[in-house]
Order: sequence, then structure tokens, then C-alpha cells
Amino acid sequence: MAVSWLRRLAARAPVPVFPALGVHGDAMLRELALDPGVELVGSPRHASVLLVAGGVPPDQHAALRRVHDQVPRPFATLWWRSEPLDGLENATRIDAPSALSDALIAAHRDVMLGRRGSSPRLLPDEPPNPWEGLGDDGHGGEGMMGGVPYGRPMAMNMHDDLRDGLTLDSLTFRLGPFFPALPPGMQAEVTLQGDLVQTWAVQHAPYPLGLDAVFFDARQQPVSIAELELARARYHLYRLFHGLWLAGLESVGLHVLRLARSLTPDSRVDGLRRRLARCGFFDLTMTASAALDDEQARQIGGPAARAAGLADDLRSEDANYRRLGFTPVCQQEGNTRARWWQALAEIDQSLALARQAAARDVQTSEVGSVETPRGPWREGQRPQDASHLLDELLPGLEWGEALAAIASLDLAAVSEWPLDASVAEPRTTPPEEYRA
Amino acid sequence: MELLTLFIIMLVILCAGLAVQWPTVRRQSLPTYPQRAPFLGGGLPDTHAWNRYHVRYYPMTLLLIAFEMEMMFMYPWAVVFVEKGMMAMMEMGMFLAILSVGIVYAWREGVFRWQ
Amino acid sequence: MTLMMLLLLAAALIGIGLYGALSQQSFVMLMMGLELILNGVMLAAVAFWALSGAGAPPGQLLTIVVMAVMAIEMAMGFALVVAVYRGKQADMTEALSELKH
Amino acid sequence: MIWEQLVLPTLTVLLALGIGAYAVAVLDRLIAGALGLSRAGSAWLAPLARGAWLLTQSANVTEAPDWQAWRLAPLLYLMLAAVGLALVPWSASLVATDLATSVVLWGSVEALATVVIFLHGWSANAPLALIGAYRYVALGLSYILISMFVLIGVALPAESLQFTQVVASQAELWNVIRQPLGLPLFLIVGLGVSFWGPLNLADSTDLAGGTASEVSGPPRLAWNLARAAMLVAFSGVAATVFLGGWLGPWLPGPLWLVLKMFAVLLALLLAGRLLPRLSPERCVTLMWVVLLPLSFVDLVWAGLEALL
Amino acid sequence: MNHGIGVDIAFFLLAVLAIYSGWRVFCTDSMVRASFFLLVSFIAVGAIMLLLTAVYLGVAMFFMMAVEMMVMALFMVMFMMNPAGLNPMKMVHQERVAMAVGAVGFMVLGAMALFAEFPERPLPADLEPVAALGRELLGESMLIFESAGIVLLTTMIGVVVLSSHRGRYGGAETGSVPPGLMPGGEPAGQPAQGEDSEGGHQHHHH
Repeated sequence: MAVSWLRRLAARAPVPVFPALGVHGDAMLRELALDPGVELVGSPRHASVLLVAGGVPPDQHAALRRVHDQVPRPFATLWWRSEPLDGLENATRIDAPSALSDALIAAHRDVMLGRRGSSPRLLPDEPPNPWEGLGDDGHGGEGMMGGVPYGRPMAMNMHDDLRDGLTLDSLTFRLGPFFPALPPGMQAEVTLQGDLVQTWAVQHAPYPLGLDAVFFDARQQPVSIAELELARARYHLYRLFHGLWLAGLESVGLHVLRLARSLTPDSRVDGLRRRLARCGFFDLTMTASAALDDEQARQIGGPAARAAGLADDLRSEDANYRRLGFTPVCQQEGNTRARWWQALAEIDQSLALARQAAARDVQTSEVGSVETPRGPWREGQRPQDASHLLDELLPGLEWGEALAAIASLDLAAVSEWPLDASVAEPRTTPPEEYRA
Repeated sequence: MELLTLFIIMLVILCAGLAVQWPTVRRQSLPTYPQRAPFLGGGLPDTHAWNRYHVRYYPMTLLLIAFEMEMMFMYPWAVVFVEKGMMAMMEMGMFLAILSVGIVYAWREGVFRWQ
Repeated sequence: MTLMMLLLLAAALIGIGLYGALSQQSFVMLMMGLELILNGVMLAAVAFWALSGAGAPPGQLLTIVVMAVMAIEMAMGFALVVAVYRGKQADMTEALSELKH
Repeated sequence: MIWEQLVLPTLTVLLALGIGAYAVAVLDRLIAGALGLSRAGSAWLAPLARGAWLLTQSANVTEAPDWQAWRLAPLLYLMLAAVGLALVPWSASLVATDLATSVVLWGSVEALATVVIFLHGWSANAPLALIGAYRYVALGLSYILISMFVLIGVALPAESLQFTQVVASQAELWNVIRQPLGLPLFLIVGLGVSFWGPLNLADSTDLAGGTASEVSGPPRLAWNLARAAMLVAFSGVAATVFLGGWLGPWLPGPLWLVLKMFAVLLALLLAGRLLPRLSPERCVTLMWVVLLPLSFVDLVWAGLEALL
Repeated sequence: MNHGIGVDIAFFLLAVLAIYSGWRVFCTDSMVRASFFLLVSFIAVGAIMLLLTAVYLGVAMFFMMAVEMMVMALFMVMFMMNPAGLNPMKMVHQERVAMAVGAVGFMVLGAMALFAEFPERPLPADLEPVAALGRELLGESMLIFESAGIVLLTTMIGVVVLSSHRGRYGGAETGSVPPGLMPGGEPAGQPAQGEDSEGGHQHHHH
């Protein structure tokens, strides 16, 4: 039969997966990005499997239901370390990281071959506003602008324009928490006029970040600087991956991921930096927008602050770091572009430190406070969420600029719990020869 | 004959494209309302997306209309260029000079930036 | 396809354009009417050129000039609309009719 | 007569379009694989499997789309690609549409492509698709002038706006050497007209797929197909006007053209994978302030070269 | 002029298309559709020109009008309420008069077409329309060519002056606009707006 022939062929395609990231779900995302059998897509319309990775807080279940219902049939859902929503009790839940990729492929195949029905719709089939084809033409509006034609009101002007004197309509919507270009979990109410962000109000902070366990250890006991710095470099490489993916440079992004996975103190990023500079990533893609002032930079802390010229780094207080010749690297401008330069510079510096430290087997001397890649973690004071700063930073930026700015800023709080080591790559401790 | 060929090609492609879309789209019923809502990562819009969209590059478009009109003169000019020799060259010089003045002026006024 | 039929078509386009230009309240729609009139004019010019003018070069030139007029009309028209809108912040129709008085 | 002038050219164009679109998909995958973005399964089967999957997926609908425009836009885009390819001469005699003004007609294909891509994003009635559509218009209205200047440049030595004449004028020296600025500028146009790689402002990742973000199933297949077909059509035109079209020793003309088209496609697909997406504002400024003056230079160069 | 029946059929179809889409321009609710209906009308007329062997003008019509109607659509959407026609609307005045004028115009012109005698002088067989136009432009009608350049330059400048926010006359306003909120940022808009949006922020925060 023709259809079954078509479906058999379709079953062989790489699985288009839309990832809805829950808490600590981004670690799984990076694994899947390198998986040849899986293709991560940016819109649920392009997906055959909805993957919910990580727990989703109850207050975001409604949004998850909406995303779930936006995937066109037929599709399957897969829940990785996450409790399936009510109504999806039969859905597959996977906890072992190694099984995920195969489970995704199997889910796609099963749906295609009809061994498994499409995931059911969770929300009632009702228009967003009570609406029935009212009026002569069945549109349901009143007058020219009134009513709720097709279930929604019309866009009307609410805001004066920020840039020029033309005040036209603005568009208000809530974005996230599963929008792939935003940090996982972040929800914001956005008003656009044209493609310019008019207002941006963060409604739900991004999920706390899972840091590598070594940063937690470093607060209890001296740890190997090489290990600490490698973890830091890896963290920044992950951020760079996201930034590159957003800029449409997927192939370089995967190169970065691979680099992060096989990171040793001998790794170099000079080539990467040259490549990025040459292809115009800094000059043509990233703009000099969303610059932080000193106060904002201080609130965020960490690399973002150093990109704005504040030389604050807890590592300078550590005697052993000083012995390795550590001084904070800084940029001056504090804008999106400078933050990416900073990220590359920090990776470079971390690798250099790791090289030296591994050669001499140096350990941290300070205990209690540690400079995490997200920012300083002083006595009991984890880096706090700073996403509210976006409300001041983003208005006036073009949509792409705004999202690039978000990607370049690391705003989420640091989670109480370290990243589960089994999710992340096998912890790359420095190879034996460096320890000797 | 050329136009007929072109027309037939267009027709065939149109039919082929329809054949790709039509059968499946016809057969299925309308999706549920939640599916039809625009994708915003789980969020919802307040209103329809269609609005009086603030086109941030509108001065550029107006510039283009005037600019493009000059192209109308340039195509016939290109055909007789070699025949007319240096005169056509001068003509072109003048034209490009005029255009350049327009562009430089517009650039100075920030027309190519998002308004 | 005779000259008469071509001219009839041109006349029809001009007639529709006239209706549009006179009946539409908004300035942009009014410009659409004008464009449609010019469309008819261009067709007529080309028809004369091809069937009655023995391919005299000014026939083609006339069409190009009409197109240029169209482009200038559009560019200036929209620029004016923007300027008026910026000044008045009002819906365009009223703003422009105020200009008239 | 009918066979030679009607059936054969039509079949050639349709076959080239179909095979070309498939080749684009395969080639892009191979390039991606070479750049470290490997996917499981054979590269030859993958486009077909993807097509089959899109045919089985149900087509999405938005709340109140502009139905006709939404469903027509991919078809029209595909049609424009076919028109573009119909203009390409495969040999001195084998050409579907050998208009005296085929250069201008290709220019209109580019202009109409802007309309169609805008329509695709606009008619979905969704915020992100809308932004993609308007972004693309900024790009589309900018690159069109560059394309025109570059193409007028190649028309100068040919003393004609006919593609066959343009090819004939390259019998001694290809335009790619005669007008060294031309092909690089024209490739940028190619990236623009198919919104590929660095100029993918319409369907970009930060818009979750832009104009295609709300499209699924068969209409999305048509859209992707059309986009690949447009790349093919563009590569045909680029090979014709800059790489001497069917000209070449030993091999038959059409084969030469195919080889040259492959070369152009390879360059475009590589650029698409290696370059990041430009920010729209930068893109417009770059086009008008840097590339447009460069195309002036190209035109003056071409003019001087043609007179000497 | 001798041509096959195919040309007649094509002409007839294109004529119907041109008139139908021309008419639809004024009775569709969606502004985008209206502009693109006009584009279709232009394309049909351009194709008729192609049939008349006006190779250059016909094709030029396509690309000129594609760009112009694209811009038209942008501005239509920008300045018209309810641009997509989600609610039906009719923004017409003196419709009867307009209709009458349109009909009278059609009839007068149509009568001219029907009853006036035009000489029948078809195109010479060896005419190259494009080259002829080029020679005309560089020969006798040089003045038109050159003045067109000047006029268009004036249009460009006029357009920029009138429409650009940062234009010469907008400059005065810039003085009253507070400097950007952040270094290198865009002006914060008028003072009243600034307060407005701040109020909005506080509201969202707490």
C-alpha cells in the first residue's frame, strides 16, 4: 500500500525532535545535538517527537500543555527525568541518559509505522476567546477594530514608539518558557512595535543553572585548579554553542561542543577565535548593543561584569592563582560583542591556567568562596538571578539583537545542586600524565 | 513559442506543487484551537499578529523606488553601450554619479538604519 | 487581439482606476486607483506603439516616462504620508482631509 | 519542431528542477557532514525520507491565516524558480525561453521572490513569521539593485539582454575573469534570493523558523523544495552569465552547464554553512553602502573592458 | 498583425485577469491582498505587452511593479487600520459618484476605441525593441534621459528629507529628545513616553 510504503520511508528519517527544556535539561540538549540520529528543531511544528527534558515546575505546566498541543499529529512525547503531564500517563519516561537517543528514534519509528498512536490533545478545542462566527461574514468582529474576530482581539496601539515619531500598532505576547532561543524556563511578556522590542518584562526567571560538581567541592576543600578551570572553560564553551546556534552557525557550534567534550589542558581556542572573527561573527552578526552600565554589570557579576571593564574576580584573592600569574581579563564596552570576546578570552585563560596548574598540580588555597563561571560565589551567597535586568536592557533593540543579547548574558541563578555527573559527559579529570 | 513553453512549465510546476499539498491538506480536518495558536514557546499572544506593522526601514524602500526607476533606463542603455562607445560611458558616469550622490546623502541621513 | 480590444481593456482599467481614486477614503488606496489608471495608460501607449505607431521609439519612451511618473508619485506620496502621520499622529484620512481645508 | 522547441526544453527544465532540488539536499548534507554535522543514515536516502515524513505529517493551520496566500506562496516560489531555470540555455539551441530580455526577466524573478516570501510570512498571521517576512523584505529590496548592476555589467559585452547572447559573448573569456567582481557579488544575490545561510533572515533560528515556523507537513515540503529549486535556478543563471554556460571543450554543452552549476551550488552551500547570519540592520547597510558601490565599480570595469 | 489563435486566447485570458484583479483591488478587505491584486493586474498587462512584442517593457513591468507593489504593501499595512481585513470594512465615500465617473470614463474611452479610426501600422519585422529604445535614449531623447536622472535624484532627496526621522527637519526634534538610556543606545523617546514606559516596568515588577 502506498501509504505504508511512505511511512516506512519516513521512519528512516533522522528524528526531528523539539526539546522542551526543564530544570537541568540543557545538559541533555547538548548530548542530543551531537547525536547523528536526532535532529533538534526550533519549532514544534517541525517536530515528530516532543522531548521534555528535566522537571518542569507546576506553574509552567499550562505552557507545556500548550506546546504539547502545538505539535502537529502524528507525534510522540518522551519524558526525560520528568513526570508526564496528567492525561499522558502512558507516555514514555526515560531516566538513563544512554537510552534517550535510541528511545527517540524508536518513538519516531513507532509513530510512523502506526505501532503507537499519536499523543492525544490535552487542551479543549476552544478558541482563545469565546467566539462563534458572528456577523455577516462569520468573522465575529464588531465594527472595524472591535470584537474578537476568529477568537482574538485585533492589535491596537497601546504604546508610543521608542525610536521615531510614528506610533503604529504594538504586539504584546508572552514568550517562553520553552522558546528555544531563550534560557530554559524564562518567561517574558514582550511588546513589539515592528521588530523593535518596546517593553520586556520577565515574568518567570530562568531555571537555576546546574554547575559542575567541582565548583561545589571547591567550597568545601581545596580542589585541583586544572579541574576547576577545565570545568569553567567547558561551561563557557556551552554558552558559546548556544550563541553560535542562534547565529545560524550550527557547524561551528557542534565543533565547540566536541571541543568541550574532549577538553584537555592542551586544547586551544585560537583557531576558533580566528575562525569566528573571520566569518564576521563579531562584526556582522553581533552588534554593539545591550551595553551594561557599572551598576548593572555589578548586579550580574562574573564574565558579564568583566566584559564591561570591572576587574572583579574571586580568583585574584586566591594565593595559588596569583602564583600562577592570574589577573582578570577584561573588555571595556560591555555590550553583546564584548561579552563574546570575553567568553573566548576566559576560555583561553582558563585553558592556560589549567595547563600551568596541571603541570605543577596546584590546588586552590581559598575555601568557602569560589569564582564560578556564572559569577562570584561568596560565603553562602550564590550568584543570584539577574534576569530582571533584561527589562531595562532590551527595550529599543531589534528582535534579533535582543535575543543575541540574552544569549550573550548569563543571568540565571546558580542551582543548589550540582549538575548530575551522569548527564554531563564523563567528568574529564586531567589525564594521568599531568598529575604526576 | 518561448512564451508558450514558459507557460507550460509554470503550469506543470503549479500542478505538481498542488499535487504535493492538496491531497493531504484536503483530507484532514481543521486542527484544534490550541494547536492553531501561534508558537511562542508556550506563551500566548494578546492579539492577532496582523497589525499596523512598523516597518523600520521605510525610508530605504522609498529610496529604492526612485533608484529602481533609473534602472529602467539602464537596461536599454546597456544594449547599445558598445555601439555608442565613449558617449554611453560618459552617460553612465553621470548616472552613477547621480545615484551615488543620492546614496551618500541618504546614508548620511541614516536612512539605512532601523528608524 | 486588435487595437480596439486592447484599447477597450485599457479603458476598462482606467474606468476601474477612476472609481477607485474617487471613492477610496484613504490616501494609500487612492494611490492604488491612480496606479491602475496609469496601468491602463501604459497599456494603451504600448498598444499604439505596436499596432499603430509602426514601432516609433517615442512610443516606448512614453511608457517609461509614465512608469517614472508612477514611481515618483508613489515615492513622494508615501513620504508625504509618513510626514503627515508623524506630525498629526492621526488616522491618515482625517489628517489629509484637514490638509485640504 | 514541437518536440525540439516545446517538449524537450520543458522536460529538461522540469527534470533539472527535480533532480537539482534533490541534489541540493544531498549536497548540503554531505557538506554538513564534512563540517562535523553528521547525521545517521545514508545521505542519498535522507532527503527522500524527510520528504516522506513531511507528507505524513499533518499540515498545521493558524488561527486566521490568509488561506489562499498561505497555501499559494510555496507554489509561487517554486514557480518562480522554474521560470528562472527556464531562462537558462543548456546549449546554443536547447533553451526553454530564449527571450530577448531574459536578463530582465531574471531580475523580475528576484523581485517577485521577495513578494512571495513576504506573503508566506505575512499570511500565517503569527508574530514570528511576520517578523521574518518583514526582515526578508529589507534584504530583498536591498540585494535587487546589486543584482541588476551586476547583470547589466554582463550585458555590456554581449550587447544584448539575452542569456544566449551573454554566453556567446564569453566564447573567448568567461565573465568571471573578465569582470572579477561580478561573480562574488552575484553569489551574494543567490544567497539572498534563496535566503540561505548568512542571509537567512526570513527563516532564521531566532524566529524559531521565521516564515516557516507555523508551517508543517506537505506545505512545508513544498516550501523547502521551492527553496532548493531556487538555489538550482540561481546556480543555473550564475553559471550562464559568469562561467560561460554551455561553453567548454570535449564535453557536450549541457553537461558543462551542469558541472558549472554544481560548482556554484557548492560555493553557495559552503557559504551557507560557514558564515553566520547577518543582523538585518547590518545587512541593509552593508548592501547599500558597501556592496552597491562595489557593483558600480564592477559596472564601470565591465564598461571599460567592453570598450577596450 | 498576423498571429495565431493562441495569442488571442492568451490575450483574452490575461485581459480578464487584469480587469478582475484590478476590480478586486477595491473590494478586498486585506490591504496586502489589495496591493498584490494590483500587482497581478500589472503582471497581466505586462504579459499582454509581451504578446505585443514589447519585450522590454513587458518584462520591465514585472520587476518595476513587483518592487513598487511590495513597497505599496508595506505602507498600506503600516498606515491602515485593520490592515489584514480581519473585520470587514468599507472605507469609501461618494461611491455612487465614483462609480458613475468610472463608468462614464470607461464609456468615453471605449467609444473612442470603438469609433475612432487609427492607422494600422504594425511593427516592422526586424525591429529590436530594446536596442531601438536604447538608441532613442542615447540619441534624440537624451534630454529626457538626463532630466529623468535629475528628477529622480530630487525625488530621492525629497523622500529622505520628508520621511526620515533623522532627516534635516527631524534634526530639530532630536535636540529635545533625551540622550540614550544606555551608552550607544537609541534615544529614549519623548519625555512623556519615558515616564510611561517606566510606569509600565514598575507595574510588571511588583
